[in-house]
Amino acid sequence: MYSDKVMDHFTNPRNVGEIADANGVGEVGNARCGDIMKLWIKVEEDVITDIKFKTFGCGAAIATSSIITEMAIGKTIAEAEQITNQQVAEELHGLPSVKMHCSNLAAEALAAAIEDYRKNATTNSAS
Amino acid sequence: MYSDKVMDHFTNPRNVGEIADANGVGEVGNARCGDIMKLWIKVEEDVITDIKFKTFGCGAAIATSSIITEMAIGKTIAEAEQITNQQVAEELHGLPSVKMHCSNLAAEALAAAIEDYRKNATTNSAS
Amino acid sequence: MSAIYMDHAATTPVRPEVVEAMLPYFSFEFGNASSVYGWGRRAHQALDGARDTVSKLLGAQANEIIFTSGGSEGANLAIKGVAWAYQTKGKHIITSAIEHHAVLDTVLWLKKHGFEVTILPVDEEGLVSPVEIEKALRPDTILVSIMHANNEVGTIQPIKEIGTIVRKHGAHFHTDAVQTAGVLDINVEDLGVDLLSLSGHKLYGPKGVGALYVRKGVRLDPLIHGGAQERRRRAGTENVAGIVGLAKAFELARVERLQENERLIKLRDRLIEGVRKIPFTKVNGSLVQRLPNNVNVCFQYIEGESMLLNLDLKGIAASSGSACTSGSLDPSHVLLAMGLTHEIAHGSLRLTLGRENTEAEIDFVLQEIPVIVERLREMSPLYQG
Amino acid sequence: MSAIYMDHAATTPVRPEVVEAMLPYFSFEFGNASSVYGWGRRAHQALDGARDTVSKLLGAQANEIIFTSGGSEGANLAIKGVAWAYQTKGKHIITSAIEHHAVLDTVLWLKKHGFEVTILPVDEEGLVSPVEIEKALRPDTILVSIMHANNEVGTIQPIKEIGTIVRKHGAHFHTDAVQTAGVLDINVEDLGVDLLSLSGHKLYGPKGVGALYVRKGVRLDPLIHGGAQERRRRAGTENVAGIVGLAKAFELARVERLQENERLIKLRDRLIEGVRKIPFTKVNGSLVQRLPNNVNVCFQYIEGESMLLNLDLKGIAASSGSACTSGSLDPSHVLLAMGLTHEIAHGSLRLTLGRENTEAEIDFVLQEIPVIVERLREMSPLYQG
Ligand SMILES: Cc1ncc(COP(=O)(O)O)c(C=O)c1O
Ligand SMILES: Cc1ncc(COP(=O)(O)O)c(C=O)c1O
Repeated sequence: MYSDKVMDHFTNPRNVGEIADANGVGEVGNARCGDIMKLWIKVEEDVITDIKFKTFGCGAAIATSSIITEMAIGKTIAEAEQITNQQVAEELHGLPSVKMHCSNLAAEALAAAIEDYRKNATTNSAS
Repeated sequence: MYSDKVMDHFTNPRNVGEIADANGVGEVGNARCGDIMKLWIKVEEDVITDIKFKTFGCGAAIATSSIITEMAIGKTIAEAEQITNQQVAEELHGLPSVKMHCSNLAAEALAAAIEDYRKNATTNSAS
Repeated sequence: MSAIYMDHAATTPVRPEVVEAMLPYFSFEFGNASSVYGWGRRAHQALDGARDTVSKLLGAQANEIIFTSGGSEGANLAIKGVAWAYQTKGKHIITSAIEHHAVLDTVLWLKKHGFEVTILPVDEEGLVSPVEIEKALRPDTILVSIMHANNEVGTIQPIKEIGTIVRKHGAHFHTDAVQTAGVLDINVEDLGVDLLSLSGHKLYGPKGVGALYVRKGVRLDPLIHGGAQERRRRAGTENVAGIVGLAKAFELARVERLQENERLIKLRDRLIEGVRKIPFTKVNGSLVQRLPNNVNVCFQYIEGESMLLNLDLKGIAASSGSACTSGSLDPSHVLLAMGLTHEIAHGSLRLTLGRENTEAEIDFVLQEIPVIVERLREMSPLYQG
Repeated sequence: MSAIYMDHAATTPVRPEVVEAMLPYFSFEFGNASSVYGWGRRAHQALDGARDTVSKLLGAQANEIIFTSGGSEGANLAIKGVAWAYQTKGKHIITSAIEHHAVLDTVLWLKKHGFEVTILPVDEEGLVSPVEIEKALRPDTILVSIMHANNEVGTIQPIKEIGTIVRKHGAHFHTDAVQTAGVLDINVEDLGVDLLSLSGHKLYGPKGVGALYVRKGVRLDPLIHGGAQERRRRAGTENVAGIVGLAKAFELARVERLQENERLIKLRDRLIEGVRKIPFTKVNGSLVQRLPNNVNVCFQYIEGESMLLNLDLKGIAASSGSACTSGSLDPSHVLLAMGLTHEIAHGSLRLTLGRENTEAEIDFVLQEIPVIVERLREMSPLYQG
């Protein structure tokens, strides 16, 4: 059902955890539909220098969370923002079609974290 | 499907043929429904001394025709008239239920032959 | 001579290679194809493989194949499925008088549920006329169902011509290919059909499994509701072993088709020539548009079942359209539709050949039949010697 | 430890004795049971034998058994069959919220076709209340369908009590006994049911075959129209090998039932006790009215499919009511009907034991599960360790 790459990221998820001093946090999904992803990012001079996740969800949800941390790290937030759910799926060598909609939320979680970072940045500079 | 007794009468039907000087002939059934029985009887002093049949029909039709010739021969016409389709079926150790209605006409053929005999007798005595 | 089986239109033995292919899926790879773990995934792979095979053999896509429990379910699903799904578009259905009961009884049931049904006649060879189809088509016709070849008399219908016409009128077209799958070349594009049903046990596969081709885009109301199997169009845990067997049998049949048909046609024609010599005998069906394995004749003045019983006593297995073998009161609706009288139709005999039949068997049968016919005719009040 | 199969509610391996019993009917005794000659008569005898066996095991008469292609077809035939046959008497149908989709989707389809449907709730153990049934019954109720035991949580319903009530009100009563046939004592007189469906592959028989009991006198519109098989209530060439296999498997299961249940209950309870020790864990279903082989638990804060994949990596085959394994967006409709929140329902795990499972396997599973649960919880944003 899942590609080897999905299973690799599912069994050895990269960057699980939280970042205590994260300057951006994004959370998408809800328990009702069975997938919740939370992403923490540390941004320094516009570059994502650290990223961690926690996910409640199926194999696809965990694997997409894991791989997006690898895709995003080292990128500028402008670059990272460009990542789409489709690219995440491609990077994993595809996902079962039933998983494309509800379990492939990683790009949205990242976008939410970046948005949070921007909001924080504005608030901080305003204070 | 058929009892051994049915198969015996089907494979070795008794009294097949016609009686040239029959004094009673009965025919029942029709080609449309696939079963036609014709019975010839020779009655002497109220007793059936000879009986023959020809049948167009399935295994049950042929077996019932055959066995009724054995059941009727030597009987008085009053006795022979009492033979029912049910008795014919019992004498054959039973018939498949689908065969009870359309292929079990032998008693009716015999009754028709006896009726014909009576009619002939009346006509003859009247003339 | 040991027993001779000449009723391959009724059913066929499962080929040993097919049993072999099925065996692992009973006790070892027994998983439910919907499960996520290894057993389940391997069962799913087996289904995928079988679906791929069957779809390729039909010139279709894998996701256009629905596995069923046989030809009857396939026809019911195709016809009721399209009828219920398209009832708001129209309620008119066209079929022919010589269809298998799985089609005829299904459209008659729909008639009770408010659909309108046109049952087209056939000519004396059992052929449906494309012109008649065209005449019967209406704006509210949603489905035409015409069988590929008839199971009793072996007449092959002009499906391609009919397909072109049906498509032009925007109706859907189902063909019952139970008797032709594995025998004739079937390509759903070429035939122009939207739905096509077939059955495993008619092509040396197992009983209780079949396939229905449904063209992409054709909506279909399920016949069996429940789980999400077969893309929600046929619920129920998939019969993995049976489906694998069906695919294997279909594949083998298609590979050997041409060579086997050539052999069968020779045997068939030898048999037809032989029985024809018996007086008062009529060969039924087209002699040209005919299945390679079908012989169907009527011997006047005798009834079919008594013929079959006598053949059985000689070790020959055959069939008849006799009322007595069908459970109905009328003889074969196919022969009647072809214009035969009841009386003659009752005396039909069908011999359908298969992989194991030999010329020696044909000759044995040709030696026995005249004796039996003569014997039964002598017993018949209709026969004037 | 080699692979451990703990998903017997999904499907079971065919027992070797059953395969053995089926084998002759593929290539040797391959006849069509409708045929009059030897091959046909022997196939018919095999069907008669199987019908006899199945009917006796249910306390029924042979002519009250219809062979089907499985549990889903059986439920569809029972429900649609009664609905169409009795629609002039009434159009109201009662069922419960925890039925298998083969029942639920069928009644919902009938609803689209003008029937009225009452879907009764269940309590937190998954039990249907006979009192609720009585309240829901109306003069125009033609059918009540309540499953014998639930396939997810293993709760056994008070069928006998319900049967008495339904009978009193003159409606017909169907029970889906797919999970109980061969496991519990089933006597249709005692249970007071008019229709009962079961499936071969759940009791160590083949997939693609099942049986439906229909009490004498109950009218039934066919689901599959066509030939005169199964006394005109289910058309299609009979799956002789499958039917023989079903009968054999059912018979073996019934003979070994008591002893095997005792063994399973011990294993089941050991497993339940073990998983219960994991914090934030809820055991689902009744602990008293429960199938001998069913364990169903929810581990809070984790999702079912990721649990299954991890178990699979350890060679353990299990199932979950997770949305991700059902193809729907919601988790198990059964757990939701029992009052669980979506969040908790997503984390369900079902382990269903069978003939080959051992205590050592239970212990291995009990060793692996806590590790997996802990690992997934640590990854979960919902868990505050
Ligand atoms: C309770 C219940 N009913 C019906 C079914 C359907 O049976 P089948 O898959 O044999 O069609 C199942 C299993 O899938 C079941 O567990
Ligand atoms: C032309 C045709 N259609 C449909 C069927 C029904 O197939 P099955 O018996 O596999 O349901 C048959 C055979 O019985 C057939 O010959």
